[in-house]
Amino acid sequence: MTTDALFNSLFGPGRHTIIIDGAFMHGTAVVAGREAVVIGTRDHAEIDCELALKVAGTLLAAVAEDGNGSRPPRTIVILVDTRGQALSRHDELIGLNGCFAHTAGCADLARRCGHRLVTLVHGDAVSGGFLAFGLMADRICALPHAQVRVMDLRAMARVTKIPYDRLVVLAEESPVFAPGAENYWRMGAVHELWSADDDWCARLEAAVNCAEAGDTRAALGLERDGRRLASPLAQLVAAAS
Amino acid sequence: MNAPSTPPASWDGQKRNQQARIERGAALAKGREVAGADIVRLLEAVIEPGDRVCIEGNNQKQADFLARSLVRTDPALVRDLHLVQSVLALPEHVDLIEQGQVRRIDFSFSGPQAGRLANLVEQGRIEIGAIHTYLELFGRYFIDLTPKVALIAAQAADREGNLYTGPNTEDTPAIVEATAFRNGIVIAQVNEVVDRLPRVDIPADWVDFFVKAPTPHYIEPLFTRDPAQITEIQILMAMIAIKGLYAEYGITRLNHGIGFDTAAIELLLPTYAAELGLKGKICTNWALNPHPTLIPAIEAGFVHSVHCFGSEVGMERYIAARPDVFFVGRDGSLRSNRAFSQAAGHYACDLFIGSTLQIDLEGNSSTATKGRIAGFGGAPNMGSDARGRRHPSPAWLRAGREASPNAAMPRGRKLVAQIVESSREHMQPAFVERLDAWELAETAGMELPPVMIYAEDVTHVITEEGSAHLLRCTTPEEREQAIRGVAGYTQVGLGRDRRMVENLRDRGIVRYPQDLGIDKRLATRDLLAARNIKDLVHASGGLYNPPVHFRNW
Amino acid sequence: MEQFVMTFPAACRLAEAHPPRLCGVVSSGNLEVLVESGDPGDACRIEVSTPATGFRDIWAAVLRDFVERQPVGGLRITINDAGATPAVVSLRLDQAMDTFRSEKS
Amino acid sequence: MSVKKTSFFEASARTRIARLVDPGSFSEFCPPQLRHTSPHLARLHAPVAFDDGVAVGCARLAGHPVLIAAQEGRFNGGAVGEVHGAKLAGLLDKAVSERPAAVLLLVDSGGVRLHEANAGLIAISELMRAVLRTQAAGIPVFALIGGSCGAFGGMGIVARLCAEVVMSEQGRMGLSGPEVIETVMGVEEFDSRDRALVWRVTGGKVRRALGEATRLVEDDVAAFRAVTADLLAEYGARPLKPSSLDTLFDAHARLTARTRRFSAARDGREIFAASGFSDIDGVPLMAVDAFNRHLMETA
Repeated sequence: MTTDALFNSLFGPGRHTIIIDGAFMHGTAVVAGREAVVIGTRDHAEIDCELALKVAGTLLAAVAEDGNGSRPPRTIVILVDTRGQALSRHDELIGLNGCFAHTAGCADLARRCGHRLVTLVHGDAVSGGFLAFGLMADRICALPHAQVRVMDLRAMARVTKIPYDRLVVLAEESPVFAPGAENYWRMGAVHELWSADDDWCARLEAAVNCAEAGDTRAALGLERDGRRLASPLAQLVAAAS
Repeated sequence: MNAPSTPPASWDGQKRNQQARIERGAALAKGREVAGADIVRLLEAVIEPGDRVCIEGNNQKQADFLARSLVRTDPALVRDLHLVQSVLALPEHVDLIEQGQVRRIDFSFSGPQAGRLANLVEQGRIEIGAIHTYLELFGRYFIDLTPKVALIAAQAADREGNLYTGPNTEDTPAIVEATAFRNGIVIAQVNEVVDRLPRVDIPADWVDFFVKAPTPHYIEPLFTRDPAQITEIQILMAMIAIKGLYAEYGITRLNHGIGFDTAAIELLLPTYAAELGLKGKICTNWALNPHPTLIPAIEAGFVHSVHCFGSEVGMERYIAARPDVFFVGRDGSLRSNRAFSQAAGHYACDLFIGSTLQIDLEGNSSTATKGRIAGFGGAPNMGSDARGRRHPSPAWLRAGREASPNAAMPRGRKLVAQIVESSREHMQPAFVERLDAWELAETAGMELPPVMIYAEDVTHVITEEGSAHLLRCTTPEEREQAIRGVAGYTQVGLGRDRRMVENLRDRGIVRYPQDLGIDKRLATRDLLAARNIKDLVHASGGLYNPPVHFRNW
Repeated sequence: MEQFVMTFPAACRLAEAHPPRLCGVVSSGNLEVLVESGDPGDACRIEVSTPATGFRDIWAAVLRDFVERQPVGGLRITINDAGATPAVVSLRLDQAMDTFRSEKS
Repeated sequence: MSVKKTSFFEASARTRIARLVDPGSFSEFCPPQLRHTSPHLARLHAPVAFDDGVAVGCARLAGHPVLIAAQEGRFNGGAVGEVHGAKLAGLLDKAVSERPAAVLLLVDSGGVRLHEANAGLIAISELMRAVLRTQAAGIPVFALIGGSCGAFGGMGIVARLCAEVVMSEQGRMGLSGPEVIETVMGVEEFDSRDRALVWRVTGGKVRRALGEATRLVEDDVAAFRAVTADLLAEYGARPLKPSSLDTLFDAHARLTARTRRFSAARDGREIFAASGFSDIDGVPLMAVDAFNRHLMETA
């Protein structure tokens, strides 16, 4: 799907003004009858320091624009397509983790300032690149063909020295390590799985309306039976004396 | 060979052949200097089919550029070679065999290429003449395995071709001496060509050609052991060795094998041994590579002298600053020499102690494993009784008395200790009924199983359970039970005759830490004089410059 | 992974009660040992989980010696092993007992 | 001989906690005898640990009440799985309700545990939000980094979300480990065996010089304790203010300027040079005191 077709499906034709800057995208669109801020990446972007800072800067600008009380804080739609963090010595040296932390902090500030954050995974969502801002949203939706993962099974087999065939079998039984948006849905980190037949405008509107600021992913994972331990254990620790 | 019934037609055929080779090579050289781009053609010009070739390299420095160049020669011209060299360590050495350019090899050690070599032998693609110890191979260079062409490595050459080997002289003098004086061709790769050398290690008229290598010759920091990886078990074994062996015999002249077990001993000298009042009484004179883990003992004044087989990466400045301890040239850098140090280790040391992989019920010890032809290196030279030795020392005499208390003719005895944890990870036993060496010998068609140290030479076995003083045993049964008595929870250990072992304990043949007055709970890393590589740097006053992959700062 | 439980008669026991203690780390060639007061009685129950299969007799020998030299009556000991040598197992077991005894409940 | 220090690098997670906090003050939540092990590791026939590689609890440090967590780098590289992550998240939840003086995270982790990669990634995302939530509530979180695994992967992000990052020189912090970069991009990009380079890119000194770490201490648990006590006193006197648009704009300007300034840098030498060190090659061997003094004087 082309980027423009994606925008049209999500927001409706002519209802978006989004600037494409290489792998980075930013602009506005109409969601649920109101202007929303759109920030995202495309082309399986590798997130490096520069790109992370662009995202952070856009988040801060949105917070600043709505911060004078002239209008209610706008929804921020985050479009995710990342193959992960940039793998380079330069980015490591100048603190890629610090840039990601900063970006996450900006997303969190937006939330605290009353913005709702909705992530739409429209391509890949891989480990560090996903952590930096996509996973920071209040509600996360995976479009059809979205690839959510840390590592593919063959690479995992190499690193863990567990035979690939065995991993394939075990992946059928448990959502805990194998790639796939479905697995993340079962574990509570993807709230919605969209299909090609859905009316994406309507689904986005619904997603915005039910986005809530608290982190309920562990509870959701328990409810969907994909992550049985996280919620009860966290509660056990929180209640310990 | 039978003596010919008539004199040969000439007495200088080899000499004339040498001359012809030099002339063919000279066409590609400027004086003795060959350009890097011409080296493959030079090798093709001077090497003849069937030549015995030595590619210098031991476990440290390697004539790697010449090895790479030899691999690039035309197999139609350079073929049927007989490699005679210390180690088969570089992939290029084995590439040469795979390319069909080598017919036969005689060597000592193959380390990282052991698996590939075993494959080639099984496929019948290479004949192995023999696997030697270093001294044997060096010996045969002067008897029946003299190289026709020696490809060697040096730090620098001057314009005439004098060579400076720097701290890593290692095998160079032995190889060059044999080749140059027996009608052979000596070709050196050097890291740099200079107007004036710091010192001359090999004179120019022993060298036929030299080439500046595009990159400095590779040197493996083989003897660097990071103290951070030393375990409490190794510390306990080191305590047993120091108190039960070094102190008991007053061992002053010794060699340590490679590994963490002996590194632990080195690091306990300034702490545990010093507390026992052993400074000046043990470990004063060494045949040893410059182990970084020896720095604290040197700084503590334990060590009077160290002669080295080779150098060790990063130790150069430290050695240069300690000329009273090391053998240092007038240029200030170490002079190592493997052949002399091996001879010293064999004849002039009272103790060899080293690790191993397997020990059998008699005490034969081997590092051979199935599917790998690894060879020996120098350990057997040091780890064997020097039966030709005549000069006495207290430790040697005492060991001799213990070994043969009733001998009519008094003799001394070299102390040879094997130090090993009784099991490795995942319960793999170090003590076995039958060495894997037997199976390897069968599959590789070897005439002898590759035994590193023969039972008759082993005087002590030290494990975490205790020490077995084999030389005090009077019967083979006692010897077996003494070994079983320290073999821990291996099947060999579990199969001990408990009563007999207790009896051996009463006689001081098997001794456990409590028998030696060692509190096992004190065996902690707090005893190490240095706990990591950075501590070693600080101990050296900043003179030790460890290789980058040993740093964590 | 192989898992088994061994129960040894152990008449010698500690005089006082102690809180549970963990000693060691599950890392390559190492193990963790959890010592807890178990049922009253003259036995010591030891549960082992190890990646090295087929060495139960060696474990039995190591644990038997441990039970003989330490006052482990009535204790429950659980081991998560990651390929430790018998020497390391013995050492950690003794260390675990030392730390267990050092703290009173 | 001087009093033996306790190397933070060598110590286990539990020893670090025991020597860091006031003696005897640590009380563990979900202690090992409850056996909250990872079912996912067990299913893959990998060894499990009774604490799943992290100890969490409450303690006092110089009298201040703290919540504390220590990852065990030697168990699966301190990697975060479902149980491990939930214990950390629960601790931060507790911080919001109990309001200790600070939460101390003794990070020693390569990031996500691959055996349960999805659970690990989600747990780290939850941790990121939990740290932000805790600090938004005015409770500072300190990351203490000095173990063999450093703070990598998602834990490198978590560490940098913390109000303070205390490192030893042996500590490392980053996102992708050097081995990963070498495997994917080649040895020319990052030679992971060149450990001096690894430390010049990710180690405590370069992180401190760059401002990514807020304190650099000796590899001694007592040194970590002393600086943590100082920080607790500082935050006691001047409580943490939640980040605001102004503070994040400032941070953004600093990061942007830094990224431009070092737009081509690939080696910590360049950072050290920019920090005014004259003997660049000597920086790794500089004593921590001298290093800190230099940074103070040139600041």
